[in-house]
Amino acid sequence: MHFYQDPQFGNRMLTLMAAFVLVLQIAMVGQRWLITNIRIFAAQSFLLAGIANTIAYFNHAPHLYIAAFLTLALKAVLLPFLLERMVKKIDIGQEIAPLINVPLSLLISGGLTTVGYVVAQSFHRPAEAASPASLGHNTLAVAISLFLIGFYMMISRRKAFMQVLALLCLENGLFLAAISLTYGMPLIVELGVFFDLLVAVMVLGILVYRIQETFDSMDVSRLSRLRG
Amino acid sequence: MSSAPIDYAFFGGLLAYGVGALGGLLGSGKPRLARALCCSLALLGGLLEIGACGLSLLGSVGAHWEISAGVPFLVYGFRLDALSTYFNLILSLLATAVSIYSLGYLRSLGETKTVGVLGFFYNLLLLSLTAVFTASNAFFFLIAWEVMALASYCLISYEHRHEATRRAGILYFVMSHAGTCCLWVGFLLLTSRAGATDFPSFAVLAGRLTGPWQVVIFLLFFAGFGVKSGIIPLHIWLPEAHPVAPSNISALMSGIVIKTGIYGMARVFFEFLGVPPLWAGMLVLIVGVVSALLGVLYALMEHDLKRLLAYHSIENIGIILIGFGASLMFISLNQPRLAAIALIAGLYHTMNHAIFKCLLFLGAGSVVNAAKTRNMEEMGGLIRRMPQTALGFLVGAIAISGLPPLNGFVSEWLTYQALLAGFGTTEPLTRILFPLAGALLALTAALAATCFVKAFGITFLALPRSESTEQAEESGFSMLIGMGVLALACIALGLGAALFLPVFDGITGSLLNIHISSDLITAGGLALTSGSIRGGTVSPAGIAALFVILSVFPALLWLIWARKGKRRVGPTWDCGLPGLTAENEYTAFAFSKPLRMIFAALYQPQREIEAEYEISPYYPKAIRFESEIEPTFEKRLYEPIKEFILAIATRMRTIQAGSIHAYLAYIFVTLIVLLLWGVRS
Amino acid sequence: MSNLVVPALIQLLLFLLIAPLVTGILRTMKARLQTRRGPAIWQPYRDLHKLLRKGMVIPDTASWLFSATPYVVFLTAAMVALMIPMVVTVAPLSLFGGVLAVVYLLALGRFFMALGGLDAGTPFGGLGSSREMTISAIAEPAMMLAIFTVAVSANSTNLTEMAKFAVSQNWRFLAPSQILAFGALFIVLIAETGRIPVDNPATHLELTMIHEAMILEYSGPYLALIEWGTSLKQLVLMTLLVNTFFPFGLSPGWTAPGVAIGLGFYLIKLLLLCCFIVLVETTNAKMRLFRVPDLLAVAFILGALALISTFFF
Amino acid sequence: MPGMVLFIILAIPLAAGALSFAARKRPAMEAINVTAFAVLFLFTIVLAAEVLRAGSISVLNDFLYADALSALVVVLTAFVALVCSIYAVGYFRHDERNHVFEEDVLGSVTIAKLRKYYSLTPLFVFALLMVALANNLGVMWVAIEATTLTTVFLITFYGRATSLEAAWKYAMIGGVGLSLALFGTILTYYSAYPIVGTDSVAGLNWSVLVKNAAQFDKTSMRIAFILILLGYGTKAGIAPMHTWKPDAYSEAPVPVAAMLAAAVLNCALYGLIRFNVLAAKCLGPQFGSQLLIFFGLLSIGVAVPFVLVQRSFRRLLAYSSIDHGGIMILGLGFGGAFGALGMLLHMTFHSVTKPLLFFCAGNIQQHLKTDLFRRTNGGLIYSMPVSASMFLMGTLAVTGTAPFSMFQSEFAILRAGFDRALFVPATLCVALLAAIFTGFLGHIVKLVLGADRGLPPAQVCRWKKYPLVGLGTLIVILGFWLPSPVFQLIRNAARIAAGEP
Repeated sequence: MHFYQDPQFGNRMLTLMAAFVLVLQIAMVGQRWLITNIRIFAAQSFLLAGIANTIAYFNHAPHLYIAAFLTLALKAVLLPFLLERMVKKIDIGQEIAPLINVPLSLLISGGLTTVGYVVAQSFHRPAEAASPASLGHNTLAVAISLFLIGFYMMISRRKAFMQVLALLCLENGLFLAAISLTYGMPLIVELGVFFDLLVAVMVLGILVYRIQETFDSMDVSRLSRLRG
Repeated sequence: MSSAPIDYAFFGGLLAYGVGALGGLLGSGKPRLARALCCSLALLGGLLEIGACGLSLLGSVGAHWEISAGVPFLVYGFRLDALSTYFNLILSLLATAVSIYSLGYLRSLGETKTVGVLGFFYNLLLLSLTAVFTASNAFFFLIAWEVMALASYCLISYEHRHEATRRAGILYFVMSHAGTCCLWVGFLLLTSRAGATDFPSFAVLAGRLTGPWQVVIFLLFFAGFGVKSGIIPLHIWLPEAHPVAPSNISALMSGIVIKTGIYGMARVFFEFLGVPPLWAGMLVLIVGVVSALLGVLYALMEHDLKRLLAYHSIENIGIILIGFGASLMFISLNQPRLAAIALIAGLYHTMNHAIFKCLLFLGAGSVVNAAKTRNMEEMGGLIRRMPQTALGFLVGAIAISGLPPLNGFVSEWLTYQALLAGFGTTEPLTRILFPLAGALLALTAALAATCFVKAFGITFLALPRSESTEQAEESGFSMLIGMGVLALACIALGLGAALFLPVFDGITGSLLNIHISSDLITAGGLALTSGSIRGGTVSPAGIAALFVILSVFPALLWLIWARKGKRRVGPTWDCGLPGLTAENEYTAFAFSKPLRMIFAALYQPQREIEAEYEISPYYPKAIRFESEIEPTFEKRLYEPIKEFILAIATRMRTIQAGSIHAYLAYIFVTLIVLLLWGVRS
Repeated sequence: MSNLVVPALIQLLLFLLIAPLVTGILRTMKARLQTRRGPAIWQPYRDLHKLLRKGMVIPDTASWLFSATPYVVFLTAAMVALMIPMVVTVAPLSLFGGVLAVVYLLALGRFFMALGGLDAGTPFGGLGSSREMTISAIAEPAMMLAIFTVAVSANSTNLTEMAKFAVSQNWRFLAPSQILAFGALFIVLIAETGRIPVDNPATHLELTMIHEAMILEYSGPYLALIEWGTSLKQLVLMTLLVNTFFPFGLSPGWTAPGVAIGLGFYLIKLLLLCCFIVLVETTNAKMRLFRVPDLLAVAFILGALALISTFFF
Repeated sequence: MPGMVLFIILAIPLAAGALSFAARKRPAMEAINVTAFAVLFLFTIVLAAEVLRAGSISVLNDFLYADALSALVVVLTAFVALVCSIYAVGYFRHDERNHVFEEDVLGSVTIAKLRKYYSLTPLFVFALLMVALANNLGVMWVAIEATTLTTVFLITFYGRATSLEAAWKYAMIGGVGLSLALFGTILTYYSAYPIVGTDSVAGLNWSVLVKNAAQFDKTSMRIAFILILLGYGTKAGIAPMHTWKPDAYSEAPVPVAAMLAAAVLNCALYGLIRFNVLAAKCLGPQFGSQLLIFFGLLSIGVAVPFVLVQRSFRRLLAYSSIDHGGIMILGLGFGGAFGALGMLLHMTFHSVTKPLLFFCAGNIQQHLKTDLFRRTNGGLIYSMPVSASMFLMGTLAVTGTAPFSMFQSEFAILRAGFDRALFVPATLCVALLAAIFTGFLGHIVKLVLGADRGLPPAQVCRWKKYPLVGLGTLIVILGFWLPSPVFQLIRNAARIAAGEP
């Protein structure tokens, strides 16, 4: 059989792509330009679509192809385009200094990755280590750390726009966890999640736009008049 | 429900209160109709309840009824056993007297529109009180308890225009609610041990309660019921709340609402606890003595008439607790006969205090209403303007000071006998405690007499000290009847004490299963004896009779010599001043001056004097004098706690400081901690 | 009941006659000790006789209470007299009330006298009532402890039983508890009857009088009744003191010879007590009002010690 | 066909939303909304009756599934929606009369505003009903996410800077919380995957999962339950995820705030109960109840300082609903026969009492133009007799004083705690409730009672007065008597929540 049918090759490709996704995520934590962040997010989504295809191909899960295509269309192409159009309209390129300085954030992201791996370990099921069904298992650790770093990014960013982006990365982590654990949720659930994601981004976009209008800056730490 | 007459009487009474409450609500527009409806229905309810209690005493003790309301664990269970009948009897007696009094009193409150609301809460209070005394399961008891607290709160803050009334109302409701929480935990502990919420199963459980359970349950119930009855450390709401309430309500509250705490203690200590440890009885005795002594000492310093009476409620609750404490100690020293005497002393004083305190508050209510002020310093000379009220107040004063031949003396005499009998016990420690308690009880009674000489003398005797007291006129006819009924009850309970004792056989039978009221009566029901063969005896009826017989001698003297002598009415000796005026009279503040000097350590009195003068300080134009004693409990105990809690609350409010990053960080940290915890276990 | 009437009458007459005599004796003894001639010992009888026939002035501010007080004071004192064993161990009306009833009846008399004082509306009345009530309140616990000591050993508060028990024990009065109780009760007697260290009976000086201030406004028959009542109360307390601690000479029953002998012993004992009181009065000056509580605290301590000592001896 | 009623129940709100979006004038929108919700309430009662008779109904091969628990939540949601819609009519007419919208930052015309409210609310109710009726846990998650999205613009209704801030926090914290919940759902699916195994929709159906929950994978189920507790806990406003609640409730218009406080809390707890049943079957009751008790007590504890020292009565009500969320979680944690029953009784009584409090607060705020205590100087009972006295009664009801029904449910919950010998948490809960009662009473009495300040008597229109009086009498009646069919429904739901078949 051809090299591309060999499960070993599939496994290697998956781990490689997952590693790249993690690196992109940590890169996003490290830098401050809005536009580059959006592009990193697009790349990440593209890689995710790739992972989904690989798993679908090796585990013969037809509905995963649809999910992969949706990720590609939505998260890799449509959303980045919309977000870039919004950033150009508000024309703020530079993100002011984040809450926690960059070197410390990177350190924390490292810590969170270790937490991800610790949690993933407890899921390790020795019984079915070798069978092809467990192809995507080591990607679970990446998924959890993706989720935790996304969450951390939300906390440490001042710009409302960046918080939306962090939320999207968080969703990516979830998508990766879903496909690696159970080869995707039932189809209707996948569709529901994508639809919700789309509506959420539109709603948050409008909100960011309104905040920009009223506070003429996207700095979220300004929003602190409601106390007690 | 068997259709015995007792059911009609009991539920008829409840129905009357209920309809009275509705009548109050519907008639809130028209004060006259509302007033008549509420008071007459309350009166009817009171009379029916007296009938029910009478029937229960005569024959069918232990009648009980169950009404369920959908939810399984909420059963409205009523039970008229001996203890409930006794307290319900006190309640219905007071309800009757106060209802008659209210007919006149509410008319004098003026044509305010909200008389209907007052009527509603008044009837609701009576309804809930009956339910508290006759509830037969913990859940219904707690509901009735809170409805009573709610109704009392609304009645206390009836005149909520004044800031002091609102503050007193809140303080009352908060402390009463804290007490209820103690009861709640206590009852839940009992339910978890007994498996069911009804009182008979608690009673069955009593035998099997082991050490630590017994201690926790005892302390919880003692604190919970203690708040409601106003024992010393938990009493600060009582002198605030009772004076601000309308007088007929404060009469009812001082008379019977604080007795619900006593009822609770009697029910729990003697029925649910089994044999308590010795220190429990000692604790109740000591708290009783302290409450009695401090209650009367603080009452002496008051010159607001109703606050003075409120403090006296604390004193008398102390005396009741001395009886209960002694009884508990005798139970743990397994001397059932002495325990029965002490219990009878406590319960008898409960009835007596309810009656004479209600009489005093009704009298004070009429006086305050007529003189338009609560401050005794502005009263005086009311005995000429309100002779009948003065007579009623005097009867109440003599009774509360425990002077023969009235009922106060009888119950204090019984308490002394119990304490004296206590001295015979073998326990070395208790041998000291009983006589010491007796001596302090004597001090309390004497100070109470001093306080009521001051209260009666300054309020009623000599010259009126302000014009509003000048134009005071006698209270309405129904108010006088209300007071008259209670005064007669005081005299009847005093003289006919021996006839009243068999009432307690049922109670001591059910709680301590011993009947000794027959041993307490000798000389054909004329005299009371302390139970032992050569024990002391007293006969209030004999004393009264002696009064009449011996008065023959002074009458004889009068006939022989004094008839011829001239009787002239002249001005009092005024040391050459141009005629005596009200300013020369002794004031309440001056009257209590010696005691303030003697007990200065307790009172920490402070005073400031400012004299205005032009040329030299020796010829002051005006002198302003102000002095007050230190509210030790509020300052030392309650203020620090309040400050501490509010400080913590303000500091903890910073967790909602507005920054979204902080909010997200809280969730993030919780997530990480839980994940690691989840993985580890 | 029938065999009570005659003894009661006898005891009442005896008390009524001896009471003014004792006041007279005390007054003359004190005068003699202060090297003064002093009035005759039956001067009080003459005073009472004069007062009964004189006219009476009622203050215009006074109410019915003012005129009721003398009767109450007199009657309570007379009633208590019947409850105390005087010459015979069996007090005629001890069934009606034990020692607690005695204490509280005296309190009733004091209650009305204080109200009478306030009714006149003069500052003196208020002054007297306030001081009288305060001092008697402070004296109450000491008296109660002393009485408890005696009642406990006879385990009854009935005075007849206490007297019978005391008679049956010989050399009882030498027991330390009895001595201490006697000391406590003696101080309380001084305070209650208004003797020198606590109150000066003879003066009308505003600053010092306590008992006199209350009855300042009374005159004529009312004053006579009150004076008589007060001296009765004084005799009652002295009899209580004498008969409970030195009970010899009390005859067991109401027989003519028994009463005669009893009366003889009783008068001797009274005379000795009067000497002791007069001795105390002349050797002490009147205390400041706010020193009196310390004196009564001493009485309280004595009472407490007496009570505790009943354990050990 | 019994299943039809499920379709009708879901169809009504959708239709109402569309119609009121198309409607031109305000009265039309109001009429559509009120009638729609009234009819919806009737149908939910029909559903409840059928569920009582038939145990459970399902349609579209178990896609929509209604057992006693979901029927109860549906009935409560419909009831709250109906009461809020009636009140909303009066509320927005008052706003319109005081031309509150003119100074709106974006200057949009009033009708556009009202259309936004009257079309979004039915969608919001549709999402809430979907939560209760969806059998598939994934679909349930999607429905809860929909409730969040529909309410974001309802919170920014007035367009003030602070309401924008509240909306942003609501969206952000809600988003994070729900992603946690999604992760939990994924893990539950993963732990059920080897046993259930089917790839079709049924894989995540609750009715399927509950049957063989015992063989699920232990570790993943444990992590899943933690994530679900944090996720749906955020929507329910459990501490420490409660921070969005005070801001959202004090900025949103009162009818929306009432819906958030009563309906969304019920649905979030419904989700939690569903997963708790699974976790209890798989991991044994001990693990779940430990967490629930801890977070329940934490929520009540967090509410105490903010009730004791508080500036605004709108925020006071928010903390009260955090406290009640905590009590219900505590009830679930105590478990046993009384625990679940107490919790569901409490949920029912809370859904009746909380709207009353919000409506009174709404009336007072509209009359005094402020919700800060320091700007009010008491004596409200003279200018607004009905609202002020109802507010006082509501306060007593919500703090669990006895004659009112909340006391019964709290008694049941605490009895469960004591029966399981958990003395310290139960006693701590009683102490904290007493503190909350003190704070609440202190504030509200200062606001309501006091001397007459001479304020002009408020002309509270009929639409605002009837819900108050109606709810008030209902609360008093519930204190003493509970109709037996309602109690039957609650008892069956409690049996399901406690995990018996």
